[in-house]
Amino acid sequence: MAVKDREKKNSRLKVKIGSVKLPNPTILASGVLGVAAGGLIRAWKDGAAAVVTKTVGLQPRSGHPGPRIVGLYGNSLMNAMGIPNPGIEDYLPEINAAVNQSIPVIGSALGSSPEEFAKVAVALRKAGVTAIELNVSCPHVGSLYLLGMDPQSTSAVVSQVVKQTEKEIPVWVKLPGSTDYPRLVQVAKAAEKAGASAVVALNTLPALALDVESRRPLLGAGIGGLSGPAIKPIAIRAVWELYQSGLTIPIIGVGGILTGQDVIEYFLAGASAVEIGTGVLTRGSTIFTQICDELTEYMKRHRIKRITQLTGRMKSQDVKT
Amino acid sequence: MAVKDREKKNSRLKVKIGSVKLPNPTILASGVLGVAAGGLIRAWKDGAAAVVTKTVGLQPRSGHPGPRIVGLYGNSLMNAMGIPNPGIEDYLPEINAAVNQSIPVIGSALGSSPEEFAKVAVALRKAGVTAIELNVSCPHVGSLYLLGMDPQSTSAVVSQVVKQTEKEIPVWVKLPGSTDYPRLVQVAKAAEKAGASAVVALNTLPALALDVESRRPLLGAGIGGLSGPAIKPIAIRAVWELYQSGLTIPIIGVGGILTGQDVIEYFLAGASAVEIGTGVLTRGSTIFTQICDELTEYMKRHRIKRITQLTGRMKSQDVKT
Amino acid sequence: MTTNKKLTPSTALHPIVTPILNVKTETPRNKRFTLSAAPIARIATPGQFMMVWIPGTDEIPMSISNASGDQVEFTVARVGDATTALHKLKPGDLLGVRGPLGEGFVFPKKPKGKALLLVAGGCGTPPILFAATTALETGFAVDVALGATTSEELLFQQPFKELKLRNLVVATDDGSEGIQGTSVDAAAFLLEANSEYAASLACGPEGMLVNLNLLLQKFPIPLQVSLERYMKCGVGLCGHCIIDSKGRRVCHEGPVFDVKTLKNSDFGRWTRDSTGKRHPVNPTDTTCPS
Amino acid sequence: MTTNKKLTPSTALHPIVTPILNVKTETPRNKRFTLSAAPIARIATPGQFMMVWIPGTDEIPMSISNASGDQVEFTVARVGDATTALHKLKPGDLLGVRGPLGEGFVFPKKPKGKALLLVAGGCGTPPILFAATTALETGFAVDVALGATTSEELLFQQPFKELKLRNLVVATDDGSEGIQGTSVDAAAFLLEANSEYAASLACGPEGMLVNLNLLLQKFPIPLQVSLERYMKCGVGLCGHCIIDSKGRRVCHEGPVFDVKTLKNSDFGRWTRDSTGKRHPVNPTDTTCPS
Ligand SMILES: Cc1cc2nc3c(=O)[nH]c(=O)nc-3n(C[C@H](O)[C@H](O)[C@H](O)COP(=O)(O)OP(=O)(O)OC[C@H]3O[C@@H](n4cnc5c(N)ncnc54)[C@H](O)[C@@H]3O)c2cc1C
Ligand SMILES: Cc1cc2nc3c(=O)[nH]c(=O)nc-3n(C[C@H](O)[C@H](O)[C@H](O)COP(=O)(O)OP(=O)(O)OC[C@H]3O[C@@H](n4cnc5c(N)ncnc54)[C@H](O)[C@@H]3O)c2cc1C
Ligand SMILES: Cc1cc2nc3c(=O)[nH]c(=O)nc-3n(C[C@H](O)[C@H](O)[C@H](O)COP(=O)(O)O)c2cc1C
Ligand SMILES: Cc1cc2nc3c(=O)[nH]c(=O)nc-3n(C[C@H](O)[C@H](O)[C@H](O)COP(=O)(O)O)c2cc1C
Ligand code: FES
Ligand code: FES
Repeated sequence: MAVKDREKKNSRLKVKIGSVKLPNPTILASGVLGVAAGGLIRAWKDGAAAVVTKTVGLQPRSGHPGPRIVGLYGNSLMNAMGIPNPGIEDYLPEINAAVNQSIPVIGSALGSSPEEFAKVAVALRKAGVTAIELNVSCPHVGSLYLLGMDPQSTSAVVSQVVKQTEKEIPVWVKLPGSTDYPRLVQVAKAAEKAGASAVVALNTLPALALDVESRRPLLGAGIGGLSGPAIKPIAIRAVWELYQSGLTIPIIGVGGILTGQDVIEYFLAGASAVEIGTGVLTRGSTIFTQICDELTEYMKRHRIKRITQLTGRMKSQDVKT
Repeated sequence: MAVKDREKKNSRLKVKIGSVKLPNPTILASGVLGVAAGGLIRAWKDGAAAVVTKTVGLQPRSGHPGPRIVGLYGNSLMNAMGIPNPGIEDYLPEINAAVNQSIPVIGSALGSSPEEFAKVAVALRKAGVTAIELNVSCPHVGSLYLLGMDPQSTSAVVSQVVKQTEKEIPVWVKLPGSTDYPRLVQVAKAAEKAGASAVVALNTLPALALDVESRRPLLGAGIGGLSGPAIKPIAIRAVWELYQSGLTIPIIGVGGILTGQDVIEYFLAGASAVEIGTGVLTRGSTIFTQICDELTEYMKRHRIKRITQLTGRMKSQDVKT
Repeated sequence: MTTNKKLTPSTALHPIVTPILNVKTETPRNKRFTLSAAPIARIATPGQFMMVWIPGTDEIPMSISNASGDQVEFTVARVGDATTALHKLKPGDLLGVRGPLGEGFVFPKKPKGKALLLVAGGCGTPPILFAATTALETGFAVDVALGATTSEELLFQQPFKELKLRNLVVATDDGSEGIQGTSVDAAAFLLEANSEYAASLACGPEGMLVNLNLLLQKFPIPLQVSLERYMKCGVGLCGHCIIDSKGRRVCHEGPVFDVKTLKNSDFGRWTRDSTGKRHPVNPTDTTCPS
Repeated sequence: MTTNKKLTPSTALHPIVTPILNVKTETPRNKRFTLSAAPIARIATPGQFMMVWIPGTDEIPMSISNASGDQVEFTVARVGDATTALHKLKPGDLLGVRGPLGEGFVFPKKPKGKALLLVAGGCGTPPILFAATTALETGFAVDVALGATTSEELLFQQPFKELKLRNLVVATDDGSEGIQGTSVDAAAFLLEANSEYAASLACGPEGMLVNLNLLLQKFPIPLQVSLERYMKCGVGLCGHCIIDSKGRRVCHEGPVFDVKTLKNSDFGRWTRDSTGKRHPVNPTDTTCPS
């Protein structure tokens, strides 16, 4: 089915993330398929409303030695890619190829200082991305994870990026995979105050898996990031905590989404859109259309006109924390 | 097979947790089977070297309304029992029945103040338990979780308990299911300084799962604790972090253990023993003997004389954090 | 280890949330609910139960009073908060059900020419209806002793009459219908006429089960009883419903037990409240526990 | 959604860690390793590959050069850090293998009476050995064009000779054995004698594959080529090995592609380094890429 036809069929699924309007709530998560333009285009043709690029910095990075991924019990995954990327300059052709096809591209940026983040963001903006996603949360690269756990540092990065991009482009902050909710809320609020347009919750959780024969970590880098079904209830908990904290910018949920039901769960907890990574492995790159079909079926059965009506609508009067 | 015969067969599995000597490293985790003496006895007959009681306080608690458990994708589980317990006085008969059979019983205690913790601990000690485990980490009861995330508060509880039990009984501290490693290490070191004999890592992680038909949390209390395979790589990461932090008291690993291999993973990361909860659901209460057999098979194949030799022996020269 | 369990959690652990199809008032105190829950209905056996989630209220154990095709039924006596909330629900309202849970009645082998004595006391009647239906389908001759406090609380008299039972003997505490007495008295009445039973299956207040067991001492009839205990997890994990030093769980090895296995157990002696505290069972109390 | 995948992660995602059974020096630069890895060996087809983990060093892609019973083999040319580390290992040392990965060669239907042209260039020889073995077992007549830089680097000449090939034509760049030239020249030699091939399957340096494709333009013989690209995940997740705007992944839809599907791709044009940066492929470079 052509993209246009699909959008018509799934008209109940339109969402807004601040000023960013999307035909459905599913977004390709950073680091999946996105090293090459062809991967971004494929995800979009297979139903993703927008695609996040591989996280990119100023300088090229080779990433960690292999193994870089390992599958665990229950379709969960750990990865320690180490954010390989050719550096923003050499990555621009990939972005251009996708942007030229009018695909909403979200540029994921990292940096070793607020200035570096901003330089990457400025280049991304020039390339025509729809929004910037700041990766202050990778659990297996340097001190990114700690940066995203610190409200001040995150605020400094966001301010600098917002300033250098002249407030002309939405800036999303991707939060660390953490269970430290007071801190996550503080970081999110600091980001909001510094001008962020949305938060993305969560990145992978820091984890360790060992091979008992060689007695070594199963990933080349040792520590890796846990993704997939294992982290879904943890990320949904975080989304709900952020939602009811008084944060006013939208929340994009991410972690372990495999089905339309999973997306509804995220919405009920407070999400306005979702990103999908590991699910591409489990259900293939058409997971996006599959999920949109499942969502439309759900919406019809429940006679809900717009999926946006579901955000934060968990019946929660009894919820204790 | 009689308990004695099993111990002989599995002689490579003997461990020491400080002064506590056990014939094998598997311990029944708190909250599983342990409401009744019969459950503690069953786990022990089925191979557990020691059994942790249900967490018990001074006053009776009914716990949360149902649903109190829900199974998730990949054999993981969430629970929000809310620590139902009859209060220490009415729970003593259960402990006595187990202690009378010479079963090493670990008494799990909670309290709303250091003094309350200490009162429960004193009663447990009188009942003849082998060690006290302080539950400062339940993610769905009051402020327990936050208590265990705070080094000062944890230290205050441990000091008081150690003092009131006259340093005559080992005191273990069960750490919160958290990815905030700097804090976990601080709490563990504060506990060590205050006289704790071991730390137990981890309790369940705070999580939320929703039913999309009723739009309600799948647990009566809303928030629950995630256990089972989902949390294993997170807990192993925590154990390793604690192990290499300079902590000198032993670490007891817990979270998602289903097989002998899982136990080896925990040992390599730094554990000196393990607790098993959700696995009782997956493999039945004989999971303890099953795992011991798997461990002995592994030890023989690798020609390792004592499982204690494996603690912390992960080859980790390449591990980055 | 290779485990063959699928990634989708079993319906024993994750509720099927589904609208009520039908509510039928059976007696002033009892309502029967019908739901569509194929994964449970297709494998449920008499004596098994479900954890029934009333969203926003609680989750409580309920015996399956019938299962056919994709549908399951359970029948609820109003006794407290959750059951009162249940009684207020209408067709279309959502319930969650986990199951089938526990082990049900075990029918003797080779039914041909053999008879079963089914004994149902008040709120214990639902699983007995399911057991009677299944026993007849399997080829047993079935006698039912049915008791209640009073005529209007006699549960399922009509459905029992519609089955091809060999005998149905009714008893009420107040004598307003049938024999004056309990279902145990009704059972005694049946046993006087004929004591050639392959087995007796019973459910009801614990005092009644104790009395039935005493009565059956004189006969070589194996007795299976369905017990009630406070349930938290319903799947054998938490230990709240343990009844003996072997760690037998009413929710997992039960709720139906061969009475012989209950010798050194809490049966007729102890029960636990929601905190886990033990209270003595009053063995002379033959009214519904709740 | 119902997924039927088991809880145990597939061997495509989680390594089988197992001791090396045998190491054989095939040429000064190439060693063949044999491992026991039943779940991979039993389902592997020619052209598929494994991610080989050298604990403490790296994980790199390696074609399966043979699979029989519970055993798999791969053959490693020493070119850099990881392959040098591999070459130092001995029987008993541990390796991890994930696989089988990707899609292998697709044999035409109805083999009877049909012939295949297999073209192996240097380090691309391993999957061709496996393909030749399987093609013969399936009933094809098999011709092999085998090339290398020099006589002593001719890989698997002996194993190929032991197979019942119809023709084996050898070429060396320096003319030290067989034809002087590349495996494409050897293929041209075979095509001159007889061009009735059902298909041609090839693996080797990309320049060689490009040249072979040019040569085959003149014949109605479909060509399948096995490509090499930098691999990070090996299972189609990260996108590092994507070669066209359709998002085709060498690790997942490949490494073997029908050359027709490669028209608008990076084949013969671009390759990526470990950072993901694109570099032009030198189409005249017909030596091993590594
Ligand atoms: C295996 C089993 C099968 C049952 N089958 C039926 C049935 O078919 N029909 C029927 O009407 N009743 C059945 N019951 C009893 C039913 O579960 C209780 O009546 C119900 O839980 C009362 O809930 P409430 O909130 O209305 O009452 P409350 O006011 O909470 O309590 C009233 C009584 O119900 C008991 N109770 C409350 N919660 C639970 C619980 N979670 N588990 C067990 N007992 C509880 C209490 O011990 C108390 O004595 C069954 C119980 C068990 C254990
Ligand atoms: C599908 C496939 C099958 C292959 N089969 C074989 C085979 O059967 N026998 C064989 O000897 N070689 C094979 N290779 C090539 C082999 O993977 C590389 O030679 C090896 O990775 C080099 O590692 P290194 O550390 O020794 O070299 P390095 O010094 O790291 O690099 C040398 C060259 O190897 C390439 N390389 C390094 N790492 C990778 C990687 N992760 N993925 C792809 N290329 C890499 C680099 O591009 C570079 O050009 C195959 C490659 C692919 C993609
Ligand atoms: C292979 C892989 C690579 C990833 N790379 C990045 C990355 O470069 N930048 C980033 O922000 N997140 C990265 N992530 C995290 C994902 O974007 C996502 O936050 C996480 O995987 C949780 O979602 P999931 O469970 O749907 O995969 C990566 C995840 C995986 C599995
Ligand atoms: C049903 C249930 C009840 C629990 N109750 C307690 C408790 O009372 N006290 C406690 O410290 N931990 C409790 N826990 C946590 C376990 O002891 C254990 O730390 C956790 O489940 C992780 O281990 P597992 O993955 O092996 O289950 C409970 C866990 C479950 C599943
Ligand atoms: S109710 Fe939990 S074990 Fe029976
Ligand atoms: S290597 Fe990751 S997609 Fe091919």
